[in-house]
Amino acid sequence: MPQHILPVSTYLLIFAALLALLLATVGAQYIELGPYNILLALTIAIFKAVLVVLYFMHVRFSSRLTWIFASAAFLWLGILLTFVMADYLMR
Amino acid sequence: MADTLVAHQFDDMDQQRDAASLGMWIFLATEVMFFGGLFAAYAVYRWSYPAAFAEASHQLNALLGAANTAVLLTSSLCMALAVHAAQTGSRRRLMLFLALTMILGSLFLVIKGYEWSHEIHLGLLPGATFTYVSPSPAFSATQVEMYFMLYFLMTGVHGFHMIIGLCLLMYLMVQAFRKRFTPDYFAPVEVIGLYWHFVDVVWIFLFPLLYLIGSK
Amino acid sequence: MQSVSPTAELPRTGRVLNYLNNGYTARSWLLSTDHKRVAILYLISVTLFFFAGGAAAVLFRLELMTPPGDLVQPETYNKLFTLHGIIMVFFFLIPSIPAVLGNFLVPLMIGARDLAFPRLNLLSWYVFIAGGTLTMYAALAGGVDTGWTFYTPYSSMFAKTHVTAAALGVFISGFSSILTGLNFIVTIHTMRAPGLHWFRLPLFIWSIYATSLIMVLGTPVIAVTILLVGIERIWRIGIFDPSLGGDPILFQHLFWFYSHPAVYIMILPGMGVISELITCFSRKRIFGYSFVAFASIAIAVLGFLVWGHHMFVSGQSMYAGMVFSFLSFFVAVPSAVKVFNWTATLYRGSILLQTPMLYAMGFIGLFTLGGLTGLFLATLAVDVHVHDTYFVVAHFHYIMVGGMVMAYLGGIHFWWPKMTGRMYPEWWGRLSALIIFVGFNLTFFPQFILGYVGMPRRYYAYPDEFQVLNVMSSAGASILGAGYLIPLGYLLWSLKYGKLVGENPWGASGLEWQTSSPPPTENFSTTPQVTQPAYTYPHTEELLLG
Amino acid sequence: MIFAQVNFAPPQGSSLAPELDALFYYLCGISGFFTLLIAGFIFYFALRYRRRSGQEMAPTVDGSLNLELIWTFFPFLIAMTFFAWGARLYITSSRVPPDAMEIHVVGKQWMWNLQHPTGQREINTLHVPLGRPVKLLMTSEDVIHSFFIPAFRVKQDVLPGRYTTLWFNATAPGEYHLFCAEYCGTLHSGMIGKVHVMQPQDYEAWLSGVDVGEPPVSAGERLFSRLGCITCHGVRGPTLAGLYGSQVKLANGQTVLADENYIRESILNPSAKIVAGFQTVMPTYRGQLTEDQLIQLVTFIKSLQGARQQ
Ligand code: HEA
Ligand code: HEA
Ligand code: HEC
Ligand code: CUA
Ligand SMILES: [Cu+2]
Repeated sequence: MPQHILPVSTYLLIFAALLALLLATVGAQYIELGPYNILLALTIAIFKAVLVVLYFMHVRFSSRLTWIFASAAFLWLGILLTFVMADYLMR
Repeated sequence: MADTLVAHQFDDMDQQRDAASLGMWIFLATEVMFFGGLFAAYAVYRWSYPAAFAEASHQLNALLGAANTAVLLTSSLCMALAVHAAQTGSRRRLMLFLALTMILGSLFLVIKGYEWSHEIHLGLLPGATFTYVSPSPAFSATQVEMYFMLYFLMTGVHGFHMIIGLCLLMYLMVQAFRKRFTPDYFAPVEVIGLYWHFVDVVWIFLFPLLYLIGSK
Repeated sequence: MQSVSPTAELPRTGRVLNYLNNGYTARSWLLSTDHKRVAILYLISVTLFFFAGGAAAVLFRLELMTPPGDLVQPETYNKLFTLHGIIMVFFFLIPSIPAVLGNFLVPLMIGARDLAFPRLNLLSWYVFIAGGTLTMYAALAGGVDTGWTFYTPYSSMFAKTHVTAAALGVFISGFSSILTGLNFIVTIHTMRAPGLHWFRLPLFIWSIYATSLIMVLGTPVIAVTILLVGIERIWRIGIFDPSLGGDPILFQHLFWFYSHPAVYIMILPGMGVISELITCFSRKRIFGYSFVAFASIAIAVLGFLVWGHHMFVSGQSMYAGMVFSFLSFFVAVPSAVKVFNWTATLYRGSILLQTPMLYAMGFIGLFTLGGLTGLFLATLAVDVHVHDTYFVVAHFHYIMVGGMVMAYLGGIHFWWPKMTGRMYPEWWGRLSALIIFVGFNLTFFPQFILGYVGMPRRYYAYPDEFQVLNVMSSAGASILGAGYLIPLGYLLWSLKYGKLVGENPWGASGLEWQTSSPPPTENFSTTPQVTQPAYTYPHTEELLLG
Repeated sequence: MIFAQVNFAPPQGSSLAPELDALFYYLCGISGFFTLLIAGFIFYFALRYRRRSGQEMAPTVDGSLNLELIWTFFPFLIAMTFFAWGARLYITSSRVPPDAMEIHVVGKQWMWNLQHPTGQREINTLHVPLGRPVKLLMTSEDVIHSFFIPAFRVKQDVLPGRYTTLWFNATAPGEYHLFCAEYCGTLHSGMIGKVHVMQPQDYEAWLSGVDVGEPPVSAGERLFSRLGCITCHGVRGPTLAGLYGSQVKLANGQTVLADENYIRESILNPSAKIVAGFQTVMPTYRGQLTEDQLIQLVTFIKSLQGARQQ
């Protein structure tokens, strides 16, 4: 497997982005959006997670197999949450 | 020298490395599903008891939570840099960043521990020690207790993972000290790094879900 | 037995080192990381569990001979079927083919020296034994009476038996399953012999791969679920009990999220075995290789979308019920594809009815009937009537006993010469296959009728009019039990007295047949090169169909 | 002959039963067909192509796309007929006719308590009139049970903390089994009883012969004032007349159907769904009411007629 070495600056950039998103999460709490607050918070969290997974965990530069397993995990989590919540929302 | 590091069942170093990294990814997938069960329970009850959950979450110290998130993100950065150091074969930087990762990880646990002890002191630990009385007729203490049970369970399981992670980092530290890693062989650093980042990712979701319910 | 092998040759009389005679001490077994030795450890343990679970079945089938509860106390009865279900599912059927045949064969079939993580493999056996011991302790210390499904709030708040210990046992054994699955996936991805690309793999490997996916993605969920039950039970903190603000239906969702896919853990490996047996004993390539291969993956994936069909009358939303019912029928399609392809493989084959083949044929028929009755259950209105009756019991025994146990026995017979270097006695093999088939149908077919007429499951006493069918079922069970004891006897006998065999007594294809029987510890003296698709037998002509 | 005493099908006691049996036999037919088809082919091939010599070889048949498509598509099509028919019956059997007579069921380890609308109570037996839709409103005091009448082809889990419903229209007089179908502990198999289907006049006669308790509606009315509900509702709280069956607008903008579970939840967990325009002042009554009392309150609220005002 070929080695892919990222420059340190990339890591620092991603880190800065993560901190900015953290501030955004906290800041978003002070905006009254009703039920959308949680959606916003989760969207930001997903962004953060994607950054960590793609760069810190090198998935962006990994084999397709790694992509598949990394996304399968979240897909399956999605199945669990969607179907369970669907039952509650449709009752 | 490379040969002794390849276990007998593998043909070469590359195969061994691929296996280790794939193995860790699959393990992380199982971890996602393990936390997934807890997230499902959380989703259902938050949906059922919105008021109680919002109220309960206000008992937490969101500032500390945010600070802890920053700590963990920084430790993740350090871990990434440690892997980078291993890739480039700089043993001193590797050890430095491993140490920083561990220090930040421990700091996280200390802060979390402080929060926990404070919450337990306030009588928020579910079970016999739960003394919370609902201030509003609109929801019951049981529902708040439900939140705290999820809170303690999720942060507890997460903290448990952190402790395991710290042990693994310690192991890496020893190995690095013994000069086991070279730019050709550092799979353990990489694989344990994956684990550490994953623990970080879990917290990225736990923080808004647990600390930030309902707007301020 | 007529000689079936064109290539059979007796091994040299001098002692050849193989995995069996490579050390005799307990230590050389208990600390061995050789996948073949670990497989044997599993073989012994799951056999013990099978007979323990079977003994419980013998006892409660005796109780069910007469309508009133007269043999045991109701509580005892409940403990018996719970123990039976837990042992059979978690400690026999789930590990059966994957952990025994899978461990033994995966490296051999793909031309590797061992699994990717041999020590993890041994660890998973210890974890399994730890879980099993704890569960058996719970059983002996007073039993568990929740049913294998651990439904809340009964299990978490009301049952007065050893639920926590048993649940912990299941929890622990789950990790064994996860580790095994992880090991297989990594091994299959990274350790195939040169030239062995995906579409040259034996179908057994495909099915084990699909099974491993389920183990890895599903098992963690049952683990947390059990953890939550434990917490509610020990600390009385609400999570599933409505009186504490919880919702029991959530438990059912989480439980079946794992346990429905788990039923495919309990059939896919069997399907893989059948593909091997059918091809070998008709000396022919499988019909529609890629369809059979992808069907395994399709079953594994679709299997995660249908769990709510266990909950049609549970009080889940009516619409959710309809969605789950609809999706359930999708799983039927890849299963049907497999059945049809196996049947078509027989067409113009060169068919030999040795014991393993008899089991394979039994499997196809019984699995078909079991699967089709699964469709009855997936049909909403019908399930409302037959849910939690003996119809369900009959359905799953047709698949699990008629299907998977048959496949397991077929596989054990087929690879027995490879595992031990000795042949089992063929005549006895066929006889017991026949007895098992007859006993099985007599035990479980009447239960379909019982269920449709309305006899609920988990009943220790029942109205008089159900007696005749119950007596038939109990009679069948005793035939079945005897049928299982015969192979136990002759397989043990053959260890010492069985005929010695060469590398490939069946004239089968597949890398595992290219090394000596029993294989040496390192499996192959040189890493094999693969140049042909799976199941390449010498053939007469190319035959093209539409 | 011993089989003379074996039933191969349960009696048909309700309007649903013949319809369900038709579907069931359709499934049996298809399943029988496929099982025999597969078994037939296997036996035929096994005999026709059995190996005659050790050296015999078979031709290579790699597969056939057409056949694969056929046996993917047709089973799917057939399966969809199962789904459609099953779903149709399921929907009809879930929709309770509005004129159904309502009987209350409270399950507990290990008995069934039933109460008729006029107040008569029974244990483990249920008397119902012929030819009239009957709705059961059910809940449990402890664990999950399941109300199962094979002759009517109906079954529904009975849950603690919630209401579930079930309905049937009995069509043949007689005595039928009542079973608890969800495992509920030691005497699960003892949680059984009988359903008596009677001619309407016999049913009336039976009713008048039984000790009449207080009908649930009036018991509920007394509770309503005794618990102080009356002090708020109509003043600080919404009026409850016409509530049952209406669509309630909630403070968060959603609307929900006010069924029994909604009313129950409003009493036990008022904050879960706040009615638009009101404050969360209503106290929770969790833990203060028995299941019986709750049912009485719900029945009383359901009985309040009037135009819904919100
Ligand atoms: C190995 C185990 C196994 C397998 C493989 C299956 C396979 C299937 N099961 Fe089964 N099931 C169980 C084990 C299994 N089941 C157990 C243990 C329970 C009870 C749990 C408990 O409550 O204790 C259960 C319960 C159960 C229920 C709940 C019943 C209830 O409690 O009310 C349902 C409902 O839909 C169901 C459906 C199915 C279906 C649709 C399949 C399908 O995958 C079957 C697909 C196969 C075929 C369809 C046959 C082949 C097809 C042909 C030959 C061609 C003809 C095809 C067509 C015309 C479509 N099963
Ligand atoms: C892999 C799964 C598996 C297997 C192999 C079996 C095997 C058998 N099962 Fe099992 N069964 C389940 C899985 C399985 N079962 C599950 C999951 C349940 C649901 C549990 C629940 O409701 O929670 C169940 C429930 C169940 C019931 C319903 C109980 C009830 O609801 O009240 C019945 C009833 O007949 C039954 C019968 C049998 C029989 C006769 C066998 C036979 O095949 C067994 C044959 C084997 C033997 C007979 C052993 C031979 C050994 C001897 C002869 C030695 C005897 C020694 C002494 C007596 C000391 N089983
Ligand atoms: C302190 C005042 C108060 C008391 C006492 C009270 N309620 Fe309420 N109730 C309210 C208010 C305010 C609402 C509307 C807000 C909400 O949904 O919580 C309400 C809502 C309801 C609803 C939902 C009505 C709708 O329009 O959707 C029901 C049903 C109900 N109450 C029943 C009861 C019963 C039964 C009792 C007594 C056991 C009771 N209430 C006691 C104030 C009260
Ligand atoms: Cu009540 Cu079973
Ligand atoms: Cu299922």
